[in-house]
Amino acid sequence: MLIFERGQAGRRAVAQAPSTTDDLHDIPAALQRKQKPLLPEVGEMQVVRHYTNLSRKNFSIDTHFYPLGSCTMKYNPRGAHRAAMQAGFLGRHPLAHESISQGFLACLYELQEVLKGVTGMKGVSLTPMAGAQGEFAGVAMIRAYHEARKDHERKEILIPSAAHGTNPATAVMCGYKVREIPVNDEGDVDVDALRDAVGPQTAGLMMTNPSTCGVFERSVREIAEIVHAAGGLLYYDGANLNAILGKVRPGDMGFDVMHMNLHKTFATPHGGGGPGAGPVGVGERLLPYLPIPMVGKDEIEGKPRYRWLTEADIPQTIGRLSTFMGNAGVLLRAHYYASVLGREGLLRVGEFSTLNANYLMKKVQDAGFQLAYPKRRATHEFIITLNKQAKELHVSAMDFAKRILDYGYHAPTTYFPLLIPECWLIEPTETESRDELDGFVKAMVQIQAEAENNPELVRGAPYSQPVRRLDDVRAARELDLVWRPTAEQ
Amino acid sequence: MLIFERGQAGRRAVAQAPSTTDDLHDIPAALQRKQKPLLPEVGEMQVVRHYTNLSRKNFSIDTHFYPLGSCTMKYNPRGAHRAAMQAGFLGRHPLAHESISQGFLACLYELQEVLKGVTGMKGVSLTPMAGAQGEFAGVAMIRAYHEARKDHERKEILIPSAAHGTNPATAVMCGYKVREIPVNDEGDVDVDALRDAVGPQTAGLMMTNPSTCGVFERSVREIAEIVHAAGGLLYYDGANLNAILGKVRPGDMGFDVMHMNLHKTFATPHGGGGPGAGPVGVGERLLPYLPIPMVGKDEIEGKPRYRWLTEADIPQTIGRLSTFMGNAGVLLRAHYYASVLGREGLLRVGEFSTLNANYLMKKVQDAGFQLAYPKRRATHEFIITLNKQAKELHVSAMDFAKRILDYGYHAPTTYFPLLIPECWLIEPTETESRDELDGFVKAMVQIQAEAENNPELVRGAPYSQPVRRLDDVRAARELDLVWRPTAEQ
Amino acid sequence: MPYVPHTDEDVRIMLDTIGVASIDALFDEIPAEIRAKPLLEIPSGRTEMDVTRLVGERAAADGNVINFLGAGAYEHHIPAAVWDIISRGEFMTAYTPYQAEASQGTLQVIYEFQSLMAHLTAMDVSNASLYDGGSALAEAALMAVRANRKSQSGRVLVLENVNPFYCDAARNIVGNQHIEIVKVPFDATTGNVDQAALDAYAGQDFAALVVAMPSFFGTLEDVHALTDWAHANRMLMVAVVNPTALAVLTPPGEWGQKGADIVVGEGQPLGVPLSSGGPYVGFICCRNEIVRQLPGRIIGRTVDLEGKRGFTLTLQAREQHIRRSKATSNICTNQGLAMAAATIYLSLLGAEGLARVAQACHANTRKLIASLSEIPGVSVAHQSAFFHEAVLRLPKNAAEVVAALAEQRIAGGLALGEFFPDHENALLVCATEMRNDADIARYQAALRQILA
Amino acid sequence: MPYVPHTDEDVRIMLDTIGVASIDALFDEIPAEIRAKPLLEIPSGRTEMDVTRLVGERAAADGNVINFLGAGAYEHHIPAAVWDIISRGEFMTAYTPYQAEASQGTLQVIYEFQSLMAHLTAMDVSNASLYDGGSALAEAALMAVRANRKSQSGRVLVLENVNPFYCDAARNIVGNQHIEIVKVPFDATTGNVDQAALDAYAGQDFAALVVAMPSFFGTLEDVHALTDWAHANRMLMVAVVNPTALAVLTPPGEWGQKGADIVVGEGQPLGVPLSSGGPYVGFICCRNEIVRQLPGRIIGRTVDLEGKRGFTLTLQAREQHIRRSKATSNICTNQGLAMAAATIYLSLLGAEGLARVAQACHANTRKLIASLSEIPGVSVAHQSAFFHEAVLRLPKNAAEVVAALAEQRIAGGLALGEFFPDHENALLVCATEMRNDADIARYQAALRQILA
Ligand SMILES: Cc1ncc(COP(=O)(O)O)c(C=O)c1O
Ligand SMILES: Cc1ncc(COP(=O)(O)O)c(C=O)c1O
Repeated sequence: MLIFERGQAGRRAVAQAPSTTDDLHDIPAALQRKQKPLLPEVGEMQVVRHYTNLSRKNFSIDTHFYPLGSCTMKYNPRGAHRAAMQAGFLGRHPLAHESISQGFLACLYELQEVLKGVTGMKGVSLTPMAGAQGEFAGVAMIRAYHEARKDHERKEILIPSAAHGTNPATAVMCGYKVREIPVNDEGDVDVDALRDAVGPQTAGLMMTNPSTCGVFERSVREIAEIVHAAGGLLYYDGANLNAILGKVRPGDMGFDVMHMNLHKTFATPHGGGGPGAGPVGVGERLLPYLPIPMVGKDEIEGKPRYRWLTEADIPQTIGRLSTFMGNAGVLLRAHYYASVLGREGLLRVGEFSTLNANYLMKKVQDAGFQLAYPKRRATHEFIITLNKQAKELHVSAMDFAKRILDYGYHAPTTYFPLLIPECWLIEPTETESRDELDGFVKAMVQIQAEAENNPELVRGAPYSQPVRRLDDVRAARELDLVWRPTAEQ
Repeated sequence: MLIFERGQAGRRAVAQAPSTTDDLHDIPAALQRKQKPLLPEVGEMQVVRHYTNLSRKNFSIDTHFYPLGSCTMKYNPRGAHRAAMQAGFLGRHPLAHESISQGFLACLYELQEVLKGVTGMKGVSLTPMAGAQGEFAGVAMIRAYHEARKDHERKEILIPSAAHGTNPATAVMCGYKVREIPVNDEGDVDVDALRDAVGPQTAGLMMTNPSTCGVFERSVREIAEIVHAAGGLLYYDGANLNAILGKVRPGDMGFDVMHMNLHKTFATPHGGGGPGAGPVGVGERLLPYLPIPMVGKDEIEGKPRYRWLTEADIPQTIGRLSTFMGNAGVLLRAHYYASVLGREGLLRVGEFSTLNANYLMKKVQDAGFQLAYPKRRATHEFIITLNKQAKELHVSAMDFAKRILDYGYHAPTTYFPLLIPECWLIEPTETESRDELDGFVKAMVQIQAEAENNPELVRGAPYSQPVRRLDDVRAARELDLVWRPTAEQ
Repeated sequence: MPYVPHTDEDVRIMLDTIGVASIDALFDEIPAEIRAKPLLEIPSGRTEMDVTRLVGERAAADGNVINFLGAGAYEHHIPAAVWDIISRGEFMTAYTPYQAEASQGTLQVIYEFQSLMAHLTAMDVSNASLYDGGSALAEAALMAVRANRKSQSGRVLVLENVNPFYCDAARNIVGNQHIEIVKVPFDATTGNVDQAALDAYAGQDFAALVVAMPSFFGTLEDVHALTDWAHANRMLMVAVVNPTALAVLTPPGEWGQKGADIVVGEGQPLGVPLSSGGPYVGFICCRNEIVRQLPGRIIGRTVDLEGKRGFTLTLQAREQHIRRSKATSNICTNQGLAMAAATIYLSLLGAEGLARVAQACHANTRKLIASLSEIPGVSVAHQSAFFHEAVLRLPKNAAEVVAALAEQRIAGGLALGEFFPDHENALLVCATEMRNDADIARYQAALRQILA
Repeated sequence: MPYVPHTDEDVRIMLDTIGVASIDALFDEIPAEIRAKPLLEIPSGRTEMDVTRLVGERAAADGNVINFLGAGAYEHHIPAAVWDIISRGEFMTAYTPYQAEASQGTLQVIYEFQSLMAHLTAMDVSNASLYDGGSALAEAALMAVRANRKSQSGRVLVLENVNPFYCDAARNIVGNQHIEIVKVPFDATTGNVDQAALDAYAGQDFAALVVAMPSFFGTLEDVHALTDWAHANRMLMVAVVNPTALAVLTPPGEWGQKGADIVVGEGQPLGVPLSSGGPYVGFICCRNEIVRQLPGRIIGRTVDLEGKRGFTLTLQAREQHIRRSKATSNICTNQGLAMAAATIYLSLLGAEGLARVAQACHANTRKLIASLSEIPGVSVAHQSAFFHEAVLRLPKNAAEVVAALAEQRIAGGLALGEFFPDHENALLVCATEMRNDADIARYQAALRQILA
């Protein structure tokens, strides 16, 4: 039932609104609303019960193994949530004076420093509100750089074909054309094709490494040289940073600019769609262009004093990208996480996420599933293809995904990257135990048996969820995006 | 799976314990533990996932209609929980000096006053930790009163046969003999039997009104006179106070002492078994005996100053019943609830809980179910008997109860009070909407049809829960109260 | 190590299974010369207890401030139920609902959010959220340029009294696509648009006109006339609104003859804490005709195999993961949790409750400006109807006053000098339903003393 | 009205269905002369916002105190996960698990709690919780009297260094059943039992001997000898323990030749906040042989119709709702939520974590007393091994010192004069793992100044 359908005319959660009402005589009648908006009319307990029960219809990290490749669904420490939800932080107005904001600013400053440390970048701005906005900031800085040098011919961004959709979409939002670079059958960028593609029109290259193919781009140094030699800059999509934390730094690989998805690598909760945070880091050349606001630190009488850095400090900045300073609460959680892990813990993230992925990959392979890149190491994730199952048994990667829900596991990412047919991108993360991984393989083996012996069963899945398989085609064809009372009659 | 079974030797939630360890050289070896206790060895996420998933195996007010008679399962305001969970309250040590405790003491003092107001009692002590301890405090005061008067012959407490088990158990804990008074077939105490029972041995009578039969004891004034005339005192079991809040006060009915279950009437969460709070209120005669600590208020330079009342203030007190002052956090929640409701809201509690019960009773009766007291008004609850179904269809009140779980409703209280066969005691509370009550009746009607057409179905219920019907007999016969690793092999 | 459950035994078994000798061997594809050195700049890890204490002290240092600041972020009462429910693991630790059947909770919440926002704005449809108000304005400008078939231009007219932070963010985001934000000045005495300046643009090719209600100054434009003006000049009408205000003010869908075309705003007032500026939740609504130009995620209602109602991601062909370089936006992760908070908040408040909040805010702001205006030299800046926020003229530099008030832990408002020339003495103030008479008296006393 | 969802229309329909004209008519069985008048003494209702602000200010007024108080309630670090999970509606707003199939969550948590407590104490069984430590001691005394078949007596020997609050509560609870608590004095120099005084009771008929570890003063008795003494004198041995201490101290099940018979204590240190004294969680464990004398709820493991493991209330024939006046206790509602907190806490800490907590507390207390002893006139009172808490002798009335420290928002400990004659200058202090060196330095400075 929808919350609207639980309503009764006149019902209210009385304790929640001011009890006195006041006339609005000073507001012109023409600007006053005539008809009340159609909001639910429900009691407080009904609301609590409705949304509590809705929540119970979700899979989540707190309830299920959730090996969604590229999304890094790892444990979100409860302590981080608690830390960010303190009254002093929640009540701080974004424009509050710096003199009553030193606590908050200190956390942000420290986070900037940690992110510089793990990435090998020279400067970090925390303001972008998700990975995609971080990408935007990064590519906008590349553009600002070329423009500052009056290098106006650079109109193209190169992107490997396996890239995440936000990469090309971002390049276009920054006014660039996109040229795709093919990936070879070991998952590496085709370096010859890249060599052919670069030129005076090249503004830069966007790359994810480990790539979306779940492998480490071995030619990264060569790629960097080629692009740099052509006058382009290198953008690092940090969505997969979890895999290499403490092991290799984008700055050392030769990247000029990057974003980090704190809601992945730094374990902030993804909230069923957000919020995230996508800080950008840059090397020397792009420092002048970082988006504001950032946090600076002065010493006053031997004591640290934090303050906002603005256009006055960074006159060439690409400017502000959000109303205030981005997803502050997410940044506080990431600061907490980084503080608990520290340098030893951050190093282990890369190690154990990689260990888990390679273990799972080996077990899955031993169980007879086909790897997309059998000759490669897994990074923190890996790809299998269910192409054979689709062709021979007519049981698709989607069918497998729906069926594994019945076994109590969230499905891996399906059909991404697009270049591997019928694929699953599997990312266990470092916070899952070996027992959990073993259970997952067992479920896969059982589904394989079902696909062989009773394919209808798998094609009809799921059976254990609040709804059976949903009709996506109908959703798009008979568009119903808003509840209206007439629709119910 | 049990949390122990998720363990692996050496696994730990590392962030949760101090990182440095210290030797205990100053503690004699004979007093040092040799073998580590067998606690789970699990990671933090495993714990979160385990207990989050366990919680999902519960029915609760936040998720289900829960008409458990005598238990007043109404909405527990989230605001009350938030208020009590503030750092300033959570961090207050029970023995903290009064000068840094005025906030807490003010809340307690106000709660005492509200409870006096709604009960018509002259003094209230908040310290008892649940209804049963409130009963203990009350009967202990009755005893202290008689002893102070050197009235040593009064060795008997009278209790109506329908009474809750805590009443006789309490009387015994206070050193009394229990004499049961029968209840007539309209649910009232048999006044003639009472008259026969009272005498110089009567210390007092314990009574619930509305009674556990779900009806208001109409002869309450007469009963009070009889007991008082015999020199006994009247104890009011306030478990059903919700029904009459603002409508009639125990003090005005003639009771000398009572307890309130704040976890019922004052909407504090019951926590799957507790905590509760069972403040006691007394009339003039028992004021000197109230249990400590209580909160007093002085005026100092026109400002209120709160302080603990102790033996020095109440020399005849029955003393302390808990280590500190009882379930303070529960009291804070009740204080919040009373503050939000205020006098108007508290009045409505009695009205609407009664309205809901009478409406539901009528609908259930119209649907063909048999009421225990068809000639009576319901109070905030009422009783049906499924005796006919048990006899004719061999489908018991228990079977009905298990089956209604499958319809998404918690079962009412079953087989209580003991004197009505195959009964359900149904208490909807004022926070449920009419729609919810109608849905419940519909489910009952459907189960009745099932009982007639397919009784096996009902006898085999539930089907939708984490487990099918459990073997209670085996649980008691093959006692297994503690997990031990060998038991698993 | 924190949050990693592996025992030594686990590691051994896993390495054996993989067939390598050490974890380090798993990184052998990474060229040795770029392998990282120990991260010595980063401090060592600490326990939950230690970090909690550290950040607890920091939060306390920033706390206990009494707020008269609005300027796009408002301190409203948030029912305890809202974040208690949001904080449930099932909502908080889920990802984007890619597996619809295992995410019906999140999906239904979004469908409800879309419905609530559509009803509140009186528009046809809403998306599942954008980042915040400022970036939502950017998306609205881009959308308007795509959607306005009658315009060839990449130019958008924006009244100068629209939140300057929004305008900045929008300009920085859309600028790279050669979309130009053209500001229309306001009249200093009314705080509303300078009609003559606007009329100068009549007949020119602009994709849209952007109008805020209330304006950044709290003033109320004649949105009906402006909407009709935009449509008469073949521009789309983009409304920037405060959702709380919509409980009592005319919703954009009913502005002028035909209503606004696109509506954006900041959803923060709906149950989202101030929290230093985020996570907030941008919203965007539009007319049915242009839904395929809407950026971001959209949830649709459908049925399952057995005909049972369910919810799923829809119109994905607009989005980057399908359409890549041709997507309507690059947005992927949005503001799901704050969106859910807004949904629960609106359900708890209802139309009547939200109207009371709006009325109480307005009444408190009236009280506040009346109280502060008693101080010699302090006056109200604009002679216009306003809602819930207003500009005061002080006898002194407002930024200095704000700094002095902060010493007394009063967030006294926003000094406007930074944004508008000749406004050094202007202070934007706001009192929500959270402020009481004692708070206002305390502000008055503090200000009196500072100005004395 | 708050929390009542009825509309006027609902009320009309419901009254029509019932067949009465007004809600008031439903109360017509209540004699008119006793009907209540309007509750004018009680203030009018307020909104969540207003009450939240009021109690928020009160909480703040009591907050920000630095704690060196123990005396039965200890400020330990509580992992955020504990109360986040406990606060889930499914745990918090469920009733006692009367319908086992719909309450497997709560039931399994209790079974786990019973298991954890049994392992921690090295006893056979545990119940599902009692109210708190003090009332648990009362139940232990009653249980011992019932269970000790060799004793005819209603007398129980209790060492005087057992928490005096526990002793008071126990005496008040058991006194009405003519059960007598007989105190055995302690030796002022050691803080431990005066052996001669104890030996005077040898051979007499007592149901039990009650010994605490650590004692109220933090000192450690020779529990092995005491246990053997009790058994030799046909008494049951009742142990009162601090559960944190059991991570490193010998568990009662291993005391002496045969171990303790009954173990009780306060579970508060296990993840339950100080919270002004409650809700806490009393625990009680015992040997298998006397399980049927155990008071309170007990959960057992069983199977369902299909043989699947499940949990249910068991041995209910001991309880008041079945056995009524013959029950082992009148307890009904217990401390479920705090019990669940202890369960989650112990799972998060594990044996290793709990031992570290114990060690850190002990180390901090050692540091504390070393630091305070530097102040002229301050010395340690007892020449005994201690754990985690200790008594200092001051050159001044301790109650006055405590009051002076409170002015500086330091909860400096418990002045013992109220409990023990000749102890006016004795102060019981404690520093848990939450205290750091800066805290201790601050205490030292404050105390130095007060004593100067
Ligand atoms: C490889 C990659 N790049 C970019 C993104 C976009 O990040 P966000 O969702 O935070 O905007 C994602 C998110 O899934 C991703 O996996
Ligand atoms: C009528 C009655 N009396 C007493 C009690 C005991 O109260 P408590 O469970 O708070 O100890 C109850 C509890 O169910 C009850 O219903």
